[in-house]
Amino acid sequence: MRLEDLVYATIMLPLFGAAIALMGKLVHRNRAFAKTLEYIGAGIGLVLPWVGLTMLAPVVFSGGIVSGIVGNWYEGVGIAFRFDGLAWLIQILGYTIGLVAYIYSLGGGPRGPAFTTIFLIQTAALAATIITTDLFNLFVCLEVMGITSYVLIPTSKKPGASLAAFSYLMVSASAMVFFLIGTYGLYRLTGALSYEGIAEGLRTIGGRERLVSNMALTLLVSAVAIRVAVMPLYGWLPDAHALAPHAVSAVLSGVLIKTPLFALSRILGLFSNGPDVGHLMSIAGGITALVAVVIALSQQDAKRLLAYHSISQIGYVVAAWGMALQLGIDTALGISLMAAAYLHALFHAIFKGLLFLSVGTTIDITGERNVYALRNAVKIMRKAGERIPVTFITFLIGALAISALPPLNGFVSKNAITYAMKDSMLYHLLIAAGAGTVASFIKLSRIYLPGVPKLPMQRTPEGRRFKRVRLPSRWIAQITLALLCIAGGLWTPRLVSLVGRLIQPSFQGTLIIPALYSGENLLKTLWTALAGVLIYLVIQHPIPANLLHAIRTRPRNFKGLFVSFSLGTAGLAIWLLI
Amino acid sequence: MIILLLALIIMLAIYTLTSKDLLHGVIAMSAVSLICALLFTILQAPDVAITEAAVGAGVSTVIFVWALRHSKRRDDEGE
Amino acid sequence: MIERALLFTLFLIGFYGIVGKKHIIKKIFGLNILNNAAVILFILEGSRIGTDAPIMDGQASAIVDPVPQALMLTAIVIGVCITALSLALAVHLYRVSGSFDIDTIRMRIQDEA
Amino acid sequence: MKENSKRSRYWSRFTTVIAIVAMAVVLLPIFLNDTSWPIEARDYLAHSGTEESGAINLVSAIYLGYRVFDTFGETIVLLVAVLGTMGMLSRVESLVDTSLEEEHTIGSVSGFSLTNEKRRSHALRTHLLEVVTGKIGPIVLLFGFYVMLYGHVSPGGGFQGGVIIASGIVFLALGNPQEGSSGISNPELLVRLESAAFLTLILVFFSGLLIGNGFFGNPLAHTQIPVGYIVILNAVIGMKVGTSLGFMCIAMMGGGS
Repeated sequence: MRLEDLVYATIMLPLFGAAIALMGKLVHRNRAFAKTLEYIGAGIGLVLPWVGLTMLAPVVFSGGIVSGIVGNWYEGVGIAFRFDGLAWLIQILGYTIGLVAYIYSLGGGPRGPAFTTIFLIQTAALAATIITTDLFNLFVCLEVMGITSYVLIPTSKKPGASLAAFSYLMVSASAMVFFLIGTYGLYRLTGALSYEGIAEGLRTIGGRERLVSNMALTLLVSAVAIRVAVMPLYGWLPDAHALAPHAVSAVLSGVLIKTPLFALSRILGLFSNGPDVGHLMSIAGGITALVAVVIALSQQDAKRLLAYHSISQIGYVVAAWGMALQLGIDTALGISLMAAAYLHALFHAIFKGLLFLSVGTTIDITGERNVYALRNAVKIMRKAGERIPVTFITFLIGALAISALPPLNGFVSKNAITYAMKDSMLYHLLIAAGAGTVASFIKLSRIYLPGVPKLPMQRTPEGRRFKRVRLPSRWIAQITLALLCIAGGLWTPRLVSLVGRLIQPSFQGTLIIPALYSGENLLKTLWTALAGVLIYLVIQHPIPANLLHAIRTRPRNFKGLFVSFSLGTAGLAIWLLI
Repeated sequence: MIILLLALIIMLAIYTLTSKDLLHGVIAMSAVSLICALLFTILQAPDVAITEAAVGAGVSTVIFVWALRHSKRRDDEGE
Repeated sequence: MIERALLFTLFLIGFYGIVGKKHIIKKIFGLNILNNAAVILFILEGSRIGTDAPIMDGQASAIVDPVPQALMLTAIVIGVCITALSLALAVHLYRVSGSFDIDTIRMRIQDEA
Repeated sequence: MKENSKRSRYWSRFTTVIAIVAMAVVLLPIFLNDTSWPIEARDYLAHSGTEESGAINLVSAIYLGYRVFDTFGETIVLLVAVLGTMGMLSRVESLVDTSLEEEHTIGSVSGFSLTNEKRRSHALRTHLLEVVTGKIGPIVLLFGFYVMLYGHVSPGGGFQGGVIIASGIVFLALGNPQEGSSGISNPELLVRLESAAFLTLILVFFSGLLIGNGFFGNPLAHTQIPVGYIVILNAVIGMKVGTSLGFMCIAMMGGGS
């Protein structure tokens, strides 16, 4: 069993599982057999790749890189791939959230062999995007990842979901055509499609073609940046993540906006002006973190508030990732920043998935999504058959994790990022965003605590206050994510150096490990928490409340997505020229 | 010859976007696909020509007509 | 040189169709034109270096570059799949909101949710 | 109000122009760049493409041999698009005749059987159409199989053949009398064929493992007929594309059965 087969096994197994689940559609006469086929397919697709990843672990930890051509064809034409530490880490991220979200969907989310097939194909596409080092293959993987999410979003039967899926589809499909034009530009200059071929071709080109390669790079970066929802290009994300089914929105905001980012870091390694792009992206990431938190504070719909938080947290990740590229992946600070960026991406996927799932269960039971209209949800859920308030506890762990409080994983990764970018302008942006996060999660946790709601609560159709919902599999998913949050928090000091070694095996120096529990650090966390509470009290006051109301009801039209896309692309192009 | 075909494609594309009746737009779209297929045969790309003709003109026209049958043909909102 | 300029205008027409038009079926037309323009660009430039089709049946001397042709097979089929899905979504949106204008759809769906 | 709408229209027209000009600035250098087209890949393929993959038609040698992973991704995109469209289709139909809303399944694609589909009177089913398509159907089907199976020699291959087979199936569905949709245009059979084809496609890719050439390698590489791999792939992809598109078109026509 050669290593290349093991690497591609992690992609082919979910597709094999999807094929078996599709056979479930074949025998939809007797439900039992179709159900077993579906579960076998899901088992193969989501559990077996873990075996492959553990077998690959020793190779990757010893700094080995598995690379070559798919199917041993000729390297000039074939598809090159490269499986290294970064790819292993991202596949761990993808399969964790995929497995947990699928377990949750058994309880609440959409069902049916078609859903399982498309969910497994999405997980396979996520895994394939990170290991490919071929430009056109990246195009195909991003298209597969995109089309699975366009199909999965409207399965939540809400009319708004079709509109959200349509806007997401139009923006990403047109961005992908620009990606194709970028590939054309690079193929014409260098005659190769694989990253190494392009990099070596670009070294020998003259002055005028330098402009063309910059423009082609701009198109590639902006087409991928749309899926990462950085500052100017995030318009499609709130509707798509808020209106998708709970299991799908956990995967969407947990994994689907991070894999393209780390696939992009492979492309940017090729170009001589990669660091400039990293610099601009880190600035955009910092601004995203702050602005998205302010908009999140103004939201009424619980899931839309969480969606805006995904944008602000991805702003954190992009800021750290951009600065890491700017400083170069071979310097101590660069590696520790990239490691911090990956850690925050992983931990954000875990606690954001946890928040989406627990808030989702609450919404399903109480039937109410409005943050101002829902109060003492714990009592309602107890009547709905949840003796011990599992959902409330898991929600609390997720909320504490995202507002970076000591024992949990959010604290570690956010401090790793802010510690590494000590005195730069981004540092202050991210600290302010942290305070805003604390404020908005106090607001969101109000739905569980007893209190008098501002707006009347809609009756569930049966007139009673709650709806029967299958809890056990939802609990399993929520509890596993909560345990991961706590484990991430406690076990992390060694994790940072481990991730650093995986990202850059050839680096012998010591990484910059944040002194997590030092007095100065704890004081800073206390200050951000107090600032958060202060902000929360301030927005109760009418004047800021009206301001927030104005932010929430600002006119958002479809064309704005494209105008911001083209202006963002032009901005990046001008940035590369000066 | 190629320039002539490209100019024809551009005119048809402009017509699809400005025509009030969507069915005329769909017919113009399949005409664009057909001319693309013709262009590809001239450019020595027979595989792509068959794909463009079969997949581009064939299937997408069927889907567009189905979409129009399920909704309204007139584009009366106007600009 | 002129062909590329014409393709450039075709590309901008497609992009205008997506951005400028309010009618969602027109937007899907624009997306289709955009995809077609990218495919023609690849094939047109790929065929500059040869005179014969890439079928190696003995007498093909200077063949055309087959790599962009193979890539464009994939791009055309992906474009058609995206069009099919967007049309299904557009018809669903029409059924739900009764109009094809993107802003009225957003308004009608907003106050309904 | 009049002033406001005129101003807002002027503003939206202005932003459209800005967006297009911004994109034009970025795209222009790439379109106007005329460095000579690279010839290394073409020379290698012209020289040794045929005996490595066995196919005379170099384009199908590339997209079913060297870059078969892209084609695999493309078949998956087609599969997901058809599943998504079918899901949407049944919801659009259910919005029309508000049938029972199936709880949370993806538009009850699994339960989507055309038998309970409300039969709609077919205005388009004139007698002339029925006779003509009935006769042409088999011929188109035969041509589709030819294009599919001869992909490695003459231009054509999996996708093109599949689409022609799909149109052949639609002709047969249109052509036969309304009561029974016998033969190949029966939707149940098409769904089964599609799932079976997808499973065999994956098994073919697994077969590359047998001789250690990796997942997408050519299992018959060292035998005398390396082109067998491409023919098998053409056939399986053709069946998959043909059945799924045929099934979608029949469902779109309001159900043949």
